[in-house]
Order: sequence, then structure tokens, then C-alpha cells
Amino acid sequence: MLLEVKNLRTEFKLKRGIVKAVDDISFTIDKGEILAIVGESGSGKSVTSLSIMGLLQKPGRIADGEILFKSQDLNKLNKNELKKIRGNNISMIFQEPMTSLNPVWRIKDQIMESIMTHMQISKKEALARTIEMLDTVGIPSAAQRANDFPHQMSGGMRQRVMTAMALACEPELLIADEPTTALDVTIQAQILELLYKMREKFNMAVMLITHDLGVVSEAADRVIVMYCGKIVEEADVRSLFEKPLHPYTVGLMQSIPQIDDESEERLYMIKGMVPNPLNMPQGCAFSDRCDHSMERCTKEIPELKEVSGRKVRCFLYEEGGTAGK
Amino acid sequence: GCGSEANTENTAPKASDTLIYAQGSEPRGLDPALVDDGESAKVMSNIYEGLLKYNKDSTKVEPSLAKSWDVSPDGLTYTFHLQEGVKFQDGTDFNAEAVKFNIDRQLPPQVTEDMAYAPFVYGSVKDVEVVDTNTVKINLKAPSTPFLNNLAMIMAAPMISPKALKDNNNNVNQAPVGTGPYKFVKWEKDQNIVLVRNDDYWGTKANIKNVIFKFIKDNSARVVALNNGEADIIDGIDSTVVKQITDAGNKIFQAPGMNINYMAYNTSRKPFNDQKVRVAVSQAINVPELVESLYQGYSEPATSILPSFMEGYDKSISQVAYDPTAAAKTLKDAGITSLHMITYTNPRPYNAATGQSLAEAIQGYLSKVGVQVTIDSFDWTTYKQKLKAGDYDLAFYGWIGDNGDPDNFLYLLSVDDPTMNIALYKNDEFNSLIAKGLTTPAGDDRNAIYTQLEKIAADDAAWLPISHAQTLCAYQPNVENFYFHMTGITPFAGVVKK
Amino acid sequence: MLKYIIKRILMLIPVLIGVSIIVFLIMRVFSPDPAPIVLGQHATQQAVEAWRQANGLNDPIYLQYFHYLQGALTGDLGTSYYTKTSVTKEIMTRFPATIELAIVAIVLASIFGIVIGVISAVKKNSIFDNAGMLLALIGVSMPIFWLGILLIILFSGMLHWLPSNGRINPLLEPIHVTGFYLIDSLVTGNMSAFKDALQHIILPASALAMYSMAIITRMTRSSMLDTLQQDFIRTARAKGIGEGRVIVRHALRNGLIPIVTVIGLQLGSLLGGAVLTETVFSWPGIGAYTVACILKSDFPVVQGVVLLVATIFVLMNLLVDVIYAFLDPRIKFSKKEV
Amino acid sequence: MNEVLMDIQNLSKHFIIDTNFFGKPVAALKAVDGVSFAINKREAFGLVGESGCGKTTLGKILVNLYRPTSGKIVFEGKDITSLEEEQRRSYCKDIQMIFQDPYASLNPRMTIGDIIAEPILINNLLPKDQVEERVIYLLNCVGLARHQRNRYPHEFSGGQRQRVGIARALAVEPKLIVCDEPVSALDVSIQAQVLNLLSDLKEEFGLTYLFIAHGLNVVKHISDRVGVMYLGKLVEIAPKKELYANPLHPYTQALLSAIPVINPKHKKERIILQGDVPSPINPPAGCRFCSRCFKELDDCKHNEPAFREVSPGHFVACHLFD
Amino acid sequence: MKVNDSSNSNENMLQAAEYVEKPESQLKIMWETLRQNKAAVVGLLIIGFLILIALTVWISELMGKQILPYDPNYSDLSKSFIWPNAEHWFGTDQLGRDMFSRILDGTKISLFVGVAAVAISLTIGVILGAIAGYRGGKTDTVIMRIMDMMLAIPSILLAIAFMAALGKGLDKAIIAIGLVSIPEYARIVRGSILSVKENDFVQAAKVIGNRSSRIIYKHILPNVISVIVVRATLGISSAVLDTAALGFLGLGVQPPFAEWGDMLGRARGFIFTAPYTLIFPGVAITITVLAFNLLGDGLRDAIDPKSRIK
Ligand SMILES: Nc1ncnc2c1ncn2[C@@H]1O[C@H](COP(=O)(O)OP(=O)(O)OP(=O)(O)O)[C@@H](O)[C@H]1O
Ligand SMILES: Nc1ncnc2c1ncn2[C@@H]1O[C@H](COP(=O)(O)OP(=O)(O)OP(=O)(O)O)[C@@H](O)[C@H]1O
Ligand SMILES: [Mg+2]
Ligand SMILES: [Mg+2]
Repeated sequence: MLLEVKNLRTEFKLKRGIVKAVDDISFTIDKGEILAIVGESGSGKSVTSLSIMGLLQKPGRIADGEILFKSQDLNKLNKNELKKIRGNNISMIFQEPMTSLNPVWRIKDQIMESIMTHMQISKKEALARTIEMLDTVGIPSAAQRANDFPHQMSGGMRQRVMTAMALACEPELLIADEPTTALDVTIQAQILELLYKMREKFNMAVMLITHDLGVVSEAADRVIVMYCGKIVEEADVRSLFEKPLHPYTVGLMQSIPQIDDESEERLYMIKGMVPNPLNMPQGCAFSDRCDHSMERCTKEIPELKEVSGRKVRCFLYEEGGTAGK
Repeated sequence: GCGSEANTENTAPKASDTLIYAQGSEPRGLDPALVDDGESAKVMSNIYEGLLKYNKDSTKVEPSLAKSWDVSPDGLTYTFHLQEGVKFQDGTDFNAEAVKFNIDRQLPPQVTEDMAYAPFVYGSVKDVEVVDTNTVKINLKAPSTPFLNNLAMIMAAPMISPKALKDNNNNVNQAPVGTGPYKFVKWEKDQNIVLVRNDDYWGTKANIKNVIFKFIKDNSARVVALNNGEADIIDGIDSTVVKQITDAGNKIFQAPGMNINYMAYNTSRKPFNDQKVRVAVSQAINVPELVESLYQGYSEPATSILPSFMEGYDKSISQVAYDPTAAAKTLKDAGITSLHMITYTNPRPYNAATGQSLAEAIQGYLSKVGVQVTIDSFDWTTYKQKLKAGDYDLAFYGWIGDNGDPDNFLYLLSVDDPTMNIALYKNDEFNSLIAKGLTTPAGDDRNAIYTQLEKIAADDAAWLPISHAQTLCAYQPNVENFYFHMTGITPFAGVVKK
Repeated sequence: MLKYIIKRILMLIPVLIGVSIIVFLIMRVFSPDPAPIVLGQHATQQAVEAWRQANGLNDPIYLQYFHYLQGALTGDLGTSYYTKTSVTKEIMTRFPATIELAIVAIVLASIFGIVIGVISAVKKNSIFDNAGMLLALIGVSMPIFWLGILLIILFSGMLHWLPSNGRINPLLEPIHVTGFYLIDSLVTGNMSAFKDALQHIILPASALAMYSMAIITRMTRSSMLDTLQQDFIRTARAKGIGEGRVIVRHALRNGLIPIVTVIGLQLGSLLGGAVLTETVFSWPGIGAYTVACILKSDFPVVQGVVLLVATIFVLMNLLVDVIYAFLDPRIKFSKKEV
Repeated sequence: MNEVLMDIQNLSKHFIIDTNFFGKPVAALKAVDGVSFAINKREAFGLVGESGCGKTTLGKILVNLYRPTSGKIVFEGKDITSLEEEQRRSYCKDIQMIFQDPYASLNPRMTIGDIIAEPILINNLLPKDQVEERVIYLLNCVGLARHQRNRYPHEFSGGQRQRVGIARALAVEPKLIVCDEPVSALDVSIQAQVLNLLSDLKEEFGLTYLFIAHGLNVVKHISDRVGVMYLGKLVEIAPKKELYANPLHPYTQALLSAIPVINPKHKKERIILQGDVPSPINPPAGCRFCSRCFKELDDCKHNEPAFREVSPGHFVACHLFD
Repeated sequence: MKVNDSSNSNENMLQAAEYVEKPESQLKIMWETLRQNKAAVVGLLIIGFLILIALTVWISELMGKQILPYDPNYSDLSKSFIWPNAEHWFGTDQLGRDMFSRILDGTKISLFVGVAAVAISLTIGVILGAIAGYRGGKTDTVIMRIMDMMLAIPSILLAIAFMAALGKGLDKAIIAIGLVSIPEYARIVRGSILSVKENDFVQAAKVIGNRSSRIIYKHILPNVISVIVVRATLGISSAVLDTAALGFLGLGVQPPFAEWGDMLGRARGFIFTAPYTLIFPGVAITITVLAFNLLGDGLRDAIDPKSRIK
């Protein structure tokens, strides 16, 4: 077990109230595993990853929980110890390739900075490694392009540079926060391919954050579905797509137009909208959008329960629930 | 940048070797024929000398570059016997040729329109003859009693090295060469002028080696500079800072000034073409109180146009007395409720409190007798133009005497030029008396003429004479023998610094 | 790049011609006649007329402008009515003083402004931040001349620590190399002159710097707050580099871009602010002199100064743009490279 | 069989992006370059292609926001390309647009009711006293409540704002609506709501859509025919079923294969294209796709392939089918 | 955050009823945000107080009543330079005028000049900027080049030259200060218009058939107005400073008007005799300018363009 997150709770204290962006989530990632986290905008995916990296900014703070990386609680480390792990053992690529690179630095300097922070090597060696990494991620004529500024590259190339930077120190865990959302489909395919190859090559674990179920089904080993800061379902990828349990997961899958779906029917719709994080319903956060909502759902919050080797947070699957019909 | 000995030294010279004089603004230039301002005069009086000079305490003339002189009985020929062996600071000789050169330069056809004082000083001169090396003869077109006095003036009259004039295109504003006790070293624009002692001076040599004129525009800044040890002597201060200066252990120099500060009525149009109205307004104003509070004892309330120490002054002359009730009545009868006044914004040598404050004070008095005054105040340049335009009921002005002759004050009321005779006063009797005074030889007869003129002016009330400003300077306690002559010059040759 | 600069410099010409027209109109059409003041208290009406004629003031205005432009193009800005010295010389003897003052002020303002601004941004809402912002607010709200007078009263009048006026003790004046006393005295190794010049410049430069410092502080703070929000800062932190490096190398380097613009603009406005500072501190620069010349209707000098200041201002803007491109590789001078 | 509503003939738009010192253009960006196709009445014509290929530009030309550099637009048999300003505006009623970014396309200072009422008022479509009724009707059509009429856009979520945008377009009862990626900015769960709404409205009002998207799955759901664009040019047009079943152009094939399938069991064979879309400023000579093509022929580098009909209704521009 | 719908839960209930919510006033929203900003509230309070003083003084002056403790322009030379005391809170000046009354009276002048000058530059600047920004092309180039020319001359020099040419006076000071700051407004308005113009809603407005003029005043200007309001608020503060600077140089208003800068300029001569004559006007200027700066900053935060439009 590489990473274990236990009862993580992250809050943002705003003037208008407290946003519980991540509300008591626990999960693990094993060596070499790709864990996907899905959920729609605002469900807490990015906040989870930032909490792990220790990159939360005010007014956010980790209210509770442990983040054990190789049994070491990252949350309890001091700044210097954390810096040693960050970018070295755990790295991260971000959602926005357009803005996540420093616009006034040449890309080689940005990658070299990362290398030289964590490895005791000379500038020359660092440069050589930088070019090697750029080559690995598939940037043509890497030695030349290394001198470019970010704005001289396209979105896909930048995302590759980000990846090269993240992988430069051969991390054990890579957190990829929606690495393809801003990209075109053909470029998205390139990047996913790259991630896959890199995982093989370096045998690292990947925490892949996305809201695209297609990406999940293509790339992940295991999936966590988040809704309003909570894990609502967790399963390995095959069983999840074979038989989604939580009504939200079910709805999500049905609402996406399928390329190989020949039916001309209307799409399935999840009614309503995500609730305001400052004004959460009392019971299950999904209760007022759910087709199976029961009286109980609006009053109590269900627990994340084991159901035949997977986990789901829904009263339908509790004893006496109507599931399995 | 001009180089000087001072440049190469890496330490400041001993303080007692240097005298720093802070004045309000920069001279226009240092060519006596080309300038007309008091700030230039102070500097030039240390570099140049004329044929004659004024007595230290009055405007009586004394020998200077001329040892002695004779006047022909018809008053048309003046013969001067020059000091021998005098050299200009550039090493050339001072002699009769040099005198002729200097005067010819300011006579037609050579004279140019920017020689402000040439007509005034040399207007009566017909020609100049060199008799021998050390004797020169000046012939006049008509007798002129003030002529000798004029030759002691610091404008137009001083002797400049002809070589320097030739070298500098007939303009030594930036490169003055005279015969005086100090030599010009350098002039940093807007900062200072540095002079150094002329060790080859023909007379008694100066005590202090370096003299620096510093220009500090703001009055209180000059006081700070004095009290902060940045200046040895400052001038142009007003009464309000005297205590501050003496508290800091510094000293005040105070002397009567040869000037007049006045308010003029526009006599050319209604309502002040009526003498009664003029008198009424004058009655409304408590001049002694006004002078006391604006100048706090450092100006004397004016009872006449001429300062008291001048020839022609008579104690018996007095202006209209303060009588607000009478004033209110007359003005009400004349139906006068509002008047238009123009004034200047800056302080002047004769009015340290600024024209604006003076105007506002008078506005205050007039409001008490039921007359509302609107004030338009202008900077000095614009003000002069507004005066010329003549659109005002009341205006402020003043005069600084040039040569100590009474004509120099009273002729103002006789000329046509609207920027001088701002009351636009016209009185034929007055004008003919002025002409007579000019040709009458100095003496009691002549003085009587000017007393008479004063009386006419007071009765007619074309002006309301307000004050004669005293010269007010301050200096460090270790400075001795400093004096400020009533013509506005500051010779430093005799000054000692302990 | 070079093409761009040349293009920009060519574009300055119409701007400068426009500036000269504006000043020409204000000065020659609307301002009072200089003749009486130039010629003094004894001048006659004829003398005034003759003088006006001699100085071409009786020509039609367009002809006057044409003559002026003709002169200006050959480097002749005319002669001061008042001192009868060439305008170029008049300006050049005073200009170094103003530039020296402005540069010292902008250096003071930039150093303090950036340091306070950065710390305020990093420690947002701390006591330091609040105090810094209050200071900046007061800085932009205080009339510069009032501040100057208060400084004089305090440091010269009461404490006697620093001189209240002038640039230097004239007897210590260094040999003129550049006209900047601080530099000249160092170059010639004249340490007592350097010390004296430094003492003289502290008060006026501080008064002049106050406003700009406040502006730069505020700009730095908001620019830094903005930059610190950016995604690439998060990237930098994710690399595991130290916070100090993140702030200085990543955030400040980017945040500096708008700050440079502000500093450039401030240098322009400092030349304007110098008008007041120089008046208060009797600083022998171009600012106070120009005001005096405006009031005396000394047309040639005013036109010359305004033209010079405008030139400096537009060149400063050009310089800022070039520095900008230097700091920010995204900016291109030619869109062809897109 | 089908009646043509709008016929687009050889349409181009070149943006001038650099001029020399004298203002003469020296570089042009060929955003749309010689595009021809027809939109039939009551059909939904889908347009896909990668970012920057000129989809939005094309849409904006159709609604008069850009003047085309060359080419012709024939609407209901009338040439509307070179009309005077006044006449052009009269076509506003017929052709409307829904924008990609729901956050930027509504005036933040107007209530949503006013936003919807504005087109009715400025085109004088209804007497003043009936406008309000119509606004409420339109709100209901797009699934918004009457009581929300006086709220400002910032009080709504993205999906709701997009509905307001749709209502605004519907207000003038247009014949053609250009939908520029109306769901790209929305969350998956909301996307379905908007797509369903658009289908419903199409039926209800008998609308014609030009539906722009960059993902083929969304287009497939809504459109009848699909056009594929690459770097300012159309590379393929076919009826939907035909296109998805039998894509001819290599780019279309790659595009289809790149879409992740939500079924972990069916890991399909991927065509991964190399490199990025080249810049439209200096597009490659010959076939524009040849720099990324996996089936490149000799001809491709030099000759531009013609756009030809290879089977009924199926057009493609590729040398493979010459 | 895309979700902002607190009434979500009772939406269905309301939908049934024929109920239409009142539009939420934009001003009210702004006020609400502004109210949270303590500094801005302080600024607003001070400004309110200053306006109150100015209006009271002005109205009572119009009605011929004396509301100030003394006539601000009444000079009594026998009372010159009285230090602050119970009778004259701020002392008296050289001419024996009550400083307290003059400072209060000066509020009227400073505010008036500030507001009027800004009104001039605002009107002309907004029109020029709007034309330049919306029309673009040659018009834009010509207008902005002229603005560049004016910007190239330090505004205080330009104002001094104007004043020297026009002469002293309240009206002329307003014109001079108003004229020299036109370019700033023109630039800001043009810049904002250019950025608002890029927004899709402007394009949408064209698509539904709006005329250009209507697009400008209905769609563009309302979205630029906040920027203009902020700029104008800050502009008042700089106009007050410029007025003071002109007054200080002796180029401001005609006497006996109690203008703060003019008072400062004159007090300069009396820093030793009557330092209080230097302190009070300076403090008055600083407080006024500070208040407008506080409010301007607060407004800027309150209507932060980032939160509404790009
Ligand atoms: N700086 C912040 N201040 C206040 N609230 C925040 C902040 N950052 C995130 N949140 C809140 O935390 C919650 C989770 O946000 P998060 O960014 O993790 O969502 P996400 O799942 O990554 O969404 P997306 O798919 O849009 O990236 C949201 O409700 C958001 O409003
Ligand atoms: N006003 C303009 N001036 C110059 N170039 C433009 C302009 N508008 C668009 N372009 C360029 O034209 C090309 C096509 O742009 P367009 O917006 O039509 O693409 P798109 O297919 O809609 O892309 P996306 O999927 O990103 O919306 C792009 O390269 C773009 O940079
Ligand atoms: Mg996220
Ligand atoms: Mg688009």
C-alpha cells in the first residue's frame, strides 16, 4: 500500500459559512495502480489532491484525518520534510496546461528546477535529463524545443511538458488532475496513451482525476465516484461499468450520449442541480435529484458500506433496502 | 560647468573664509547695463564700481573710481578725474577710454532697447570726451540735477572691462568683469553665485575670501537655512519670523528703506475721477493699524510719498485721516456699493505681506463701510499686463528708489505710461512743477518744489500711500559690519566673520 | 524588435509635433505679453513694440510656429527672453538636477514599494499588511508640497539633521562629468562632496518618492496577490521548492511585469511632481524653473522644456515596452511570429 | 427530397493579422477556407472538428457577425451575403445563435426576462403589452420558472444560463439556429438536460440547427447529417449513420477512434494521431491533414484533394478516393 | 462557483403560484458588497460628513445666514495670528480670519472643484473613449494619438500653463484640472470597451438585431460604468490634490476664497509664527483625498470586474 487516506476532511472557512469540500473520505492506492476519481465539478476532486500534496491555500485547511504515504503521515510533517517528498516521491500534473506553466521561464528551466531541487546533480546533467524526459514524453526535437517558452507550444505539448516535469524525479505516485479536460479528443488520446506508457515504464501509481467516464473506463484499474465531497461508490473498473450501484453513478452513465449506442431515444437526465455547498440538504446530498429517494434519504446520511467486495453509500443497499430487485 | 580651485579640494574651506548670503531669487544677469532687478544689484555691487558711490548711510555721493569732479556753471559739462593705477579684474587698465567705452555703449546709436536703465541714467548725456588717460568729460544736452546721483547707481553706471565686453558679444551677464573687491567665479543656475576676493584690488581689500549668493525662494525656507547654519545672512524676511530668528541666537539688521507701498485709484474713470470719493475710501482705511498688523513694526506707515530721510520730505505733510463714519456717509451718498480691485500674489520688496493679503485687508476695511470689493489677483507678469489694460478701480503697486533723488519718486504721477502711473493721474500743474524740479540745482529751492508736489498729491488723493518697508535682514552672530544700503545693495568688502 | 523600435520612434514625431502645437497655442495665443516684464520698469511703449517686432511676436501665429519648428529641427530651441541665454543651455544646466532627484526618488520608491508590497501580499491581512496599506494610502493622499514642508520643519528646522535646500555646498561642488553630483563626486573620489550631496538630496527625494512609493506598493501588492493565485505557482510549489524561491523567482518575476509599467509611468509623473518639490526645497532643477518661466511668459524656455519632458516621457514609455517584452516573452513586437 | 434552407458556397474568412508599415496586409489567418455545403429545412447539421479549425468563425459568418472574405450564402433562395446593414438586420429574425460560453453570453446587467424580451422589442414582433406574456411562455419552454424572470444571470448555474440563451434565440422564432458548442462548458449531468431540451424544441418549433461541437458523440446524438472540419476546410460530410458506420477520411477515422468508450471490456483499437493541428496562418500545401495522416500518399503533399461525392450524400476530400 | 440557488428547495411550490420576484437592484447588490468593506464605509462616512458640511455652508450662504462661527472672509487685522483657543478653534490667520470657519468653507470649494473638474473630464473623456473604443480604426487612432500628446505633458505643468494663460479663478481651475485629465478617462473607457466588446453577450446583442448605438448604451456602457465610477471617485481625489497644488503655487482661486491649497501656500511664510495655519489645511486636504481614495478602492473591490464579466 503506497498511499492511505483516512477520514480526510477539508474545509474552507468563508464569510458566508464553511464549505466542507472534502467530507470524511478514505481510500488507498497501491503501487503501480491507477485509481480514478470521478465526479462532477465541485465534488471535491481537486481539493482531495491538493490536500494530499499539502498545497491547500487559505482559507482551506485540513480539518481532520490522516494522509499516510508509505505509513508516514504527510499532514504531520514539517515544511521541509514535506518539500522533500513533494515533486520527488509524489508529483502532480494539473488540469490547465495553458496556465500551469510559468509563462516567463523557458520550459527547460522549469523542468531543471524540479530536478535540481531533488537530485544532487550538476546543471549539465540536469539539462541532459530534461531533454531526455522531453524526448520520452514524445516532444519532437526535444533539445531545441527545450528552449521554448510555454506560449510557443500548443496545449497538448504543454501538457506533455507538465508530464515530463512531473516524471523527472521518477515519483512513486503521480496525481493527474484532469490532465485532458482542456484538450481536443485526438490530443486527449495522445496524452492518455502517454500516461499509460509512463506507468509501465516507471511502475508508478497514478491517481487520475477526471469527470469523463470514458477516460476512466479506458485507463483506470479502480474507481472512486465522488459527489458533494463524499465518496458515494468505490469499485474496480469492470464491476463498476458492468453494474453501477449508486443512483448517481447510474444516472451519470446513462446521461452520456454513447458513440456505439444506436438508439434514437432521449438521453437520460438527472434532474435538478448539484446543491449549493453552503446549503447542503440534511440527508443524502443526492436525495433531491434521486429517482429512488425515500423519506429516510432526506433525513439521514447513509454510510459507505461494503456490498459484495465494493463500496457504496446508499440506503438502497442497506439491509432492508430495495436493492437487488 | 566652470572649473574652480574649490573643485580640487576635498574638504570644505574654513567656515570663516566663506560668507553665504541667501536671497529670494536669482539675478537676471550681471551686466549692469542689461539688468534692472534688485537681486542682480546685490551681487554686482561687489564686483563693480562706478565713478561715484553713495555714502554708507545716505544717498549723498562720494568719490569712487573718480577721485574728484567739476561741474561747469551752466550745469552742462562734468569733468571727472580718475583714480590712477586701477585695473580691471581681467588685468586690463581702467582709464578714461574705458569710461567713454562704457557710456558710449549706452548712448544712441549703440544703445539697445534691452538696456533698461540707459535712458534713465544717461538720457541727458550728449557725448563723452577723453581728455587724457585719467580725465574724462561728459557733456549734457540740458542741465539735470539728479545726474551725479545717477552715476552712483549700481544699474547702468558701473564700469565694465571693455575687453570683457568685446570678448562676450557686448553682454557680460554671465561673465562680469569689474574693478571691485570681489571677482566672479561661477554661477550655478538656480543655486548660487560664487565670488572670490580680488587680491589686486586698488582700495582696501575685502576681509572674507569667498562670498556665495544662494537663492532660496521661500521666505521661511531662508529662515530655516539661517537657523540651520546653511546661510550667514538672509534678506527679504518679514516681521513674522523675527522672533524665531532671535530665539535661535541670530541677529536682525533693520534699516529704513527707500521705497513706497501704495494703493492707487483709477482716476481716469468713474467713480474715482471724483476726488471726494477717493478721499472717502482713503478715510475708510486705518493705515497705521493695517501697517502694524501686516508688517508688525517692520514697515513705517507712510505719511507721504517720499521716505522721511529724503530731500524734499516735510513732516507737515499728512494724508487723509481715518474716519469710517465720514467715509460711509460719502460713499453712501455717492451710491458706491461695489468696487473692483486688482492685485499681485507675490511679496514685493516694499510689501513683504504680498499684494493679496494687502488687498484682502483693505477689502475688510471697505466692507465695514458698506462697500463690497471683488479682488482679482494675478502673478506679477500678468498683473503688469492687467495694469496696462486699465480695467480696475483700485490697484496696488510700489516703487523702490533708484538714486535717492526726490524726482525719482514723484515723477511717477506725471508720466503717461500706464504701467508706471497706475492711477492714470493727470495734473498739468503737477507736471510743470516736475519739469522745473529737474533743472533746478540741488538746494532748498528745489526741495520746496518737491514738498509742494507732495502736498498736491496728498490733497488730490490719487494714491493712498501705505507704508515704507524697512530693510530687514538677519545674520549669524559671528558676522560683523554687515550693512544693507538703502538703495538695495550689499557691499561685503568690510564684513568680518569671526 | 529593431523594426518595432524604429516604428515606434517614427511614431513619436507626430506626437511631439502635437505636443509642441498644444504648448505653442497655450503660451503664445493665450498667455500674457512678455515684453513689459522683459524690458523692465522704465521701458517705453516704443521699446516694447520694437522688442516684440525683433522677437517675431507680431508675426501671424502660424508663421511664428513655423519659425519655431524650423529652429527646433536644427536643434535651436531659441533664446530665453529673460536671460538671453540659449534655451538649450538654460535647460541643460538645470536638467541634471531634476533627473538626479527623480532617479533617486524612483529608486527609493521602487525599493521600498516593492519590498513592502511583496511582504504585504505574502502576509495578506496581517498587521504588517494593514500598516503598509495604511501608509500607502496616506502616501497617495498627502499633498507632496505639504509633506515637503513638514519634512523641512522636522529635519531641518527642529532636528537640524539635514539641509533644507539646494543640491550641495557650492564650495564642495564636484567637477562636472555627468552633472549628477552623486556620481560626479564618486567618480572624482570626492567623498565629502558625495556625503554633502547625499545629505541634500535625502529630503526632497523622500518627499517626491512618497506618492510613487505608495502607488508602487499598492500595485505590487495587488499584482503579487494576483500572481500568487495563478496555476503556475501551484505547479512550482508542487515541485517541492522552497516558498522563498516560489515567491521571488516565480511570483515576483511575473508580478513585476505590471509593476514595471507603473514605475515607468511614475518616472514621468515624477517629472511633474518635481515642479512642487523643487519649489519647496529650492532644488535647482527644471521644474521650479519652468513654473517661473510660465509665469514670466518666457515662451521659448517653456516650449523647450515641455518638448524635452514630452520626449523623455514617450521614450520612457518605449523603454517600458521594451523591458516589458524582455520580462514577458509572450509579448511580441510583430504578430508575424504567432 | 429535402428542401434546402441555406446554401453555403465556397465560403472563406481570412483574418488579417499583420500589416506592414503602410497598413497593407502581409499575413492572413485562413480561419475558414472555401467551405461549401447545404443545410436542409428541419434538419440538424452537425459540425465537428478540433479546436481552432474554424467552426465558430463559420457560425459567426452565418449570423452576420463577420463578413466573409469571399463566397456566398444563399438563404431560402436569396443571396444574403452582400446586403446593406439595414437589410442584413432583417435576417436576424431568421437566423439565431446560441453561444458556447454560458457565462459570457448574457449581459450581466440585465435580468433574464429583459434579455429574452429584448429581441422581441427591437424587432417589433409583438405589441408591447403582449411581450411579457411571451417572455413567460419562452421561460417555461426552456424549463425556467416564471418567478425567476427578474433575476440576474449571475444567480443561475451554467445549465440554466444556457437555457436563457436558448430562449433568447427562440424569441424571434428563427428558422435556423447556429448552436456553437452549447454543452461543452457544462457538467455531464447537465449536458443531457440541455441536449434533450434542444431536441424537444426542434420538434416543437420545426427548427433547423447548425450544431457545432468538437466531440463526435454529442453530435451523433442530435444531428441528422454531420460535417467534419479540419483547419478551415470541410473534409467529410455524410448522413449520421453512414458517417459513424463508414468513416472514409483518415481524420474522421482517427476522431472516431479517439473517443473513449464507456465500456472497459471493449478496449478498441486506437488510432493515435501524431503531433498537433498546424497553424492556419501557413497551412501545409496540398492536403492539410497530410502532416498528421497515417495513410499518406505521394500526392497528398502537393495537390489539394477535391471534395467529391463518393456515395449518395457522402462527400469526402481525400486522395484515397480519387 | 456555478451554483447559487438558495431557493432551490421551494422552487416547485413557487412555480405553481403566479409569482414573479422583484428584480434585485444592482445598486443594492453593490451597496451590500461595499458595506462589507470597512475601509470603504469609513471613506463613505467621511465623504458624507464633508458633503454635509459643504451643503450646509452653501445653503446657509445662499439664504444669507451665518452658520459658521465666523464669516470666513471677514478680516479683522487686530486679531491676526491668534493661536487656537476656545474662541477660534483653529486660530486665526494673518488677516485675523477664523481658520476654523475658513477650513469648513474650504470644504465647499474643494468638493465643488473636485466634482466639477471630474464632471468635465468624465463627460469629454467618456465620449471620446467610447467613440474610439467602439469605432476603432482611424477614429480610434486619431483620438488616442491626441490623448497621447496630452499625456506626454505632465498634467501639473499643463494645468499651470492653462492657469497662467486663463488667469486665476474657481471656474478656470475647474477647466484646467478638468481638461488635463481627459486622456486618463478616455483611455480607461476605451480599454474597458475593448474588453467588454470581446464578450459574447455583445455579439449576441448584434445577432438579435440591435443597432450599434443601442449596443453601446444598453450593453457596453452599463458594463463599463463601474470602472468609470471607480475611476471618477479616485479622480475626485486627484482633482482635490491638483487644486491644492495650483492654490499652493498661487494659481488657484481668487481671494478671499478659502481654498485649502491657497491657504497652505500662504501659510508657508508663517511656519514659525503660526504653524497651525499650515497644519489644518494640510490635514483637511489629506482627509478629503483619503476619504475618496478609500471609497474608490472599496468600490473597485465591490464591483470587481473579475466576478462579473471578463
Ligand atoms: N479557494 C476556495 N475557496 C472556497 N471554496 C473552495 C475553494 N476551492 C475549492 N472550493 C470549494 O470546494 C469544493 C470542491 O472543489 P474542487 O475544486 O475540489 O472541485 P472539483 O471536483 O475539482 O471540480 P472541477 O471538476 O470543477 O475541477 C467546491 O464546492 C468549491 O466551491
Ligand atoms: N477575430 C479574429 N481575428 C483573428 N483570428 C481569429 C479571429 N477569430 C478567430 N480567429 C482564428 O481563426 C481560427 C479559427 O477560430 P474558430 O474560433 O473559428 O475555431 P473553432 O473551431 O471555433 O475552435 P474552438 O473549438 O476552440 O472553439 C483560429 O486559429 C483563431 O485563432
Ligand atoms: Mg478540479
Ligand atoms: Mg469555437
